[in-house]
Amino acid sequence: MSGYSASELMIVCAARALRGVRSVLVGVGLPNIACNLARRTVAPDLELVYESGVLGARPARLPLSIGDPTIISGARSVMPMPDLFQYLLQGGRIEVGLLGTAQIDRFGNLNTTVIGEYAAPDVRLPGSGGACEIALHARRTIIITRLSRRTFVEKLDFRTSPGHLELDGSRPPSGVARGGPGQVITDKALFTFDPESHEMCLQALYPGLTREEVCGHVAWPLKIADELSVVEPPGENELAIIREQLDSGGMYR
Amino acid sequence: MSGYSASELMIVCAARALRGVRSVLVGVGLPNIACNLARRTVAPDLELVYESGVLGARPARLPLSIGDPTIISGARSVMPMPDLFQYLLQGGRIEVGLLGTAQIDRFGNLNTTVIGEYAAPDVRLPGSGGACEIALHARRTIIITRLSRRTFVEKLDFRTSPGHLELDGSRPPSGVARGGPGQVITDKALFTFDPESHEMCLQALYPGLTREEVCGHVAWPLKIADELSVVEPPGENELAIIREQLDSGGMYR
Amino acid sequence: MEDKLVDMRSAIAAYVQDGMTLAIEGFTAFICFAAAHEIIRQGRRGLTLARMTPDLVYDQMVAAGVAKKLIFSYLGNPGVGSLHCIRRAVEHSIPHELELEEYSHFGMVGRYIAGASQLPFYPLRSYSGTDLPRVNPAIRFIADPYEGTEIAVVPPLHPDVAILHAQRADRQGNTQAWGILGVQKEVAFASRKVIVVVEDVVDEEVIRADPNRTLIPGLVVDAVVHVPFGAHPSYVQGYYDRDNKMYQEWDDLSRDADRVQAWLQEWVYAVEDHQAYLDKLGASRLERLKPGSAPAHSIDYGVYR
Amino acid sequence: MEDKLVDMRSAIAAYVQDGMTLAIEGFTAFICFAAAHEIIRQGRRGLTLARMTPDLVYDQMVAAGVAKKLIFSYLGNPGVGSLHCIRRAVEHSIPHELELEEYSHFGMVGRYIAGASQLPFYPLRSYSGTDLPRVNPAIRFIADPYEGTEIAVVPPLHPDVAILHAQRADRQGNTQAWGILGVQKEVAFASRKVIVVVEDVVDEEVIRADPNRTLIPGLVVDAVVHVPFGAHPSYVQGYYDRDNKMYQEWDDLSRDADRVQAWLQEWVYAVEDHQAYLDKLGASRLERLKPGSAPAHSIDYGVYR
Repeated sequence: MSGYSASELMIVCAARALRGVRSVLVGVGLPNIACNLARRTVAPDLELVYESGVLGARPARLPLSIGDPTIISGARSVMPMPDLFQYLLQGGRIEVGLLGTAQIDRFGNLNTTVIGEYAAPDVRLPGSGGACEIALHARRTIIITRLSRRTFVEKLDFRTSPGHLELDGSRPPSGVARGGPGQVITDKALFTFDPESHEMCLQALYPGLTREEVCGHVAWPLKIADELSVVEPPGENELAIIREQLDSGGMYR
Repeated sequence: MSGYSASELMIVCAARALRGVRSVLVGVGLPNIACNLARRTVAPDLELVYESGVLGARPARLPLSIGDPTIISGARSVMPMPDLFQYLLQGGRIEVGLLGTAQIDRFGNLNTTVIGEYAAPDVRLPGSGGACEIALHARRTIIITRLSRRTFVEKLDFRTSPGHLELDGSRPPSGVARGGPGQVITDKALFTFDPESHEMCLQALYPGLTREEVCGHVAWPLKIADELSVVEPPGENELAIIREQLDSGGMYR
Repeated sequence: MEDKLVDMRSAIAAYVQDGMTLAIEGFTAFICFAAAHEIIRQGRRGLTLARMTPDLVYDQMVAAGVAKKLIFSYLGNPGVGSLHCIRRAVEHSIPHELELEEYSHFGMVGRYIAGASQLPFYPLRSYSGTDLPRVNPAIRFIADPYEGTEIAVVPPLHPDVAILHAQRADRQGNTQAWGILGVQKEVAFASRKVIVVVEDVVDEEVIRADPNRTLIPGLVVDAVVHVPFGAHPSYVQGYYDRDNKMYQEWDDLSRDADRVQAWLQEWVYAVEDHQAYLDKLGASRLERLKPGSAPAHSIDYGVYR
Repeated sequence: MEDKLVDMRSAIAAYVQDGMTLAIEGFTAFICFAAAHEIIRQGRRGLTLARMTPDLVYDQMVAAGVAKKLIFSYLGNPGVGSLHCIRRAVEHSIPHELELEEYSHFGMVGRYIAGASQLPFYPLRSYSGTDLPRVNPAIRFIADPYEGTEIAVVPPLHPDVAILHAQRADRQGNTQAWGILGVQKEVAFASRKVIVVVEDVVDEEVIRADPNRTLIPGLVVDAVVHVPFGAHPSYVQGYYDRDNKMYQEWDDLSRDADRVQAWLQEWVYAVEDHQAYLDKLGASRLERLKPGSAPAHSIDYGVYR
């Protein structure tokens, strides 16, 4: 049980970030495992909500997509999509939204639309899906992505999902009362946002990594917390739950 | 089987007015019986839609209200109320709406809200319910009411449901393409609306009634059709269906 | 998830305070008289009562002096006639004045949808050519930004508390209903607190066996109250019929303010709770309201491993 | 009511014409590949394809040269990766240019709701602080008439034809579905013509036994087509699983334009209809997609005499 992968530590960090949370909008893969770990540890009342309209799923297998039939059978509720977006998300019923991204800037704005020019893209990415609305309507968001200079960019090619917007962070999206990005969880370090300037801030390193290594993966001069800490490694219990129950196939090992 | 009541003739006239119609929004009582007669005679594809969201009801007893549980059991579809108003009515899916009223003016505008001043009414009536929307969104409406000077008034105390509005009929409700009131069916005569002026027009008398008698029940100088006709009495078949199947209790006999 | 099951007295005491805006909804069906009577018994005052069709439930609450205002779209005793207590308040200020905020059905539906959606307004093609906007300044018109045509809007409605009746829920408040669904879901999402009252409290496995039937997820429910026949004299699809006799009797007795007070004394104040009310009605009367059986065909969600 | 049952070939021939706007919807589930393949076989051109998640179904149609434009909100192969044919069209104009009209999911949902409701616009708190309005001028902002704040709006979407898959319908088109309902109902009401494709054509008594389960009333349905496994390789809740193998194989083969054309030749052009496609897949492959049984508990609507 000693030793763990960076992915496993990501899962653990994301789970810990959900302490006491009661509703989370989540996709499949690593963030999904993190939510299930949180339910078994720090957030027993956590209700997983999928963009497909499913609440309280009890999948019999690891779901391949947010529309997998295994998340329907045995769920508490399946809502039509208008209800999901109107009543749950815009209605302010989702505490935390988990988001991935292709690009993120220093204010937590996200791009999942194109690399290059919109009209003539080098790479056409999937687009918003519900990400734009999750970013706007979840009471706060947690961004989960691997740390790399290609992802942590100086300037987004396209702003798909608003984070804290501009430098002064003074422009909240119209009529929406929400906190925006709270944390960024990567495979090398954790980031938070400065409560004043809303700038991303290196908060904690994964064991064995230096601040210089982390800064080398970020395209802008990275702000570093006064009290930079080191992430607590996965506990025995956390690892056991992941390996025995949530990732028994070892995909993230 | 010879002899029939004025109510029975009203039922027959309303049914005949539904020839070939495929969707009608209807309440309970006499108009409901008329729709069921139409289904069995001139409108075999007629789908009855209730404001409560029920389509294709097959009641095991005469329903007491549009929310009677007997219209749910065995219906083809029960829609939530937002769907009924947004998708069926405003969505333009209802061909004919049947409306009753407390007051009607010469342009088919209706009052079901108050007698007297709104702020200090002599009689507080039920209000719009869905009548305002039925009037606005059904592709045409048929008004079914008993003929009396108290009902056929010079000026409404309150305009709950728009008909053809003002004298020139030139002001259609915003963004709504619909025909407005097509006929008024009473216990003494039938009325249509002049295609040019949109003014109500005496079209046909019940057998045995004179135009003077009818005019005496209307508070304004009534326009009379060039070719005033006499209503065809109920046929044997129509009466048989009413008495044996639809009003076996004889409420309208 | 937490256990939200409480009794009616505690639920009303905890969530319904003087001066609040309350919505006891249900279109002909699912009208929670058990909650209304408990609110009367607990002597609440100054409530704003929202409901598309005030029905007997608000007629009784108005007569009991609970309400200062109605937000509504149709004032009638369905299939019977008038609501005499509300008329008496409106026409003669008995027992006191009653403020009215009036919409059409679609306007009320829109207010709840906007409330549930946290929208600042709900657009609907209605009210043009009517007198309603003249007497209700909350109804406004805006220009469509594409074609420039005018369209009506109504503001969101956010009841402080919604009380919604249904066939069944689990102890976490995941609620399933069938029959006339009306605006139950929208009201639940529009309201700050939600009390669900059910005929049956079921194991969560019953809910999970048919997730598409869940009308109100437990996520938005604050309290679950178990009151069989709690919607009497209205009805619950598949469980009991509307007690039309009571609706008709009310039409008669409610014409007389004194008889109404006597009725409230006998059927609300003098009974301890809804069970005592049912006992007083008698088992045979309730038995006669039970329908025959008309089961839905089973469907299968499949096990996906 | 009239009998609307027709075969797929006739339905596509009758309702889908060159240049139309078409919506084959279904969120991961209920995606009617049987209809898409028939449209490819019949050689339609210049279609505008609307769908929240274009999925393999539109990737194949784009590769076949059917489409001139996409209206969408998420371009991905769910749980697998990219849609390579659509990317090739967007990035390299292969087989030809493809116009994009892009929204977020909520924007697409709103466009269908506005379409179904005959509303001139749909308001949503979205898009502020994003680049989408810059590249899509159909997204606008208006002022809320109550508080003056700005809110985004999207225009209605009215597909000429919607093709929607479900578990069952009667011959009049009254359609019942369970599982992920997505925007199926909204698309049906938004569209000028509606083709429903089902696993089972059932007697109307099956529908009438559970009227709350009816998602799309026959009133808005023009044609009913009976195609078991018609959503393969997507899935139908309780009937079959998604054929994830095909989704993964497509991810590989679709990176090569020539291999895509060979695939279309083999699996679409060279097969007569969906039954021939299924025969070619083989019964054992389909058998493996069938789930175990997880029935819903029965409910009772009651007989009210």
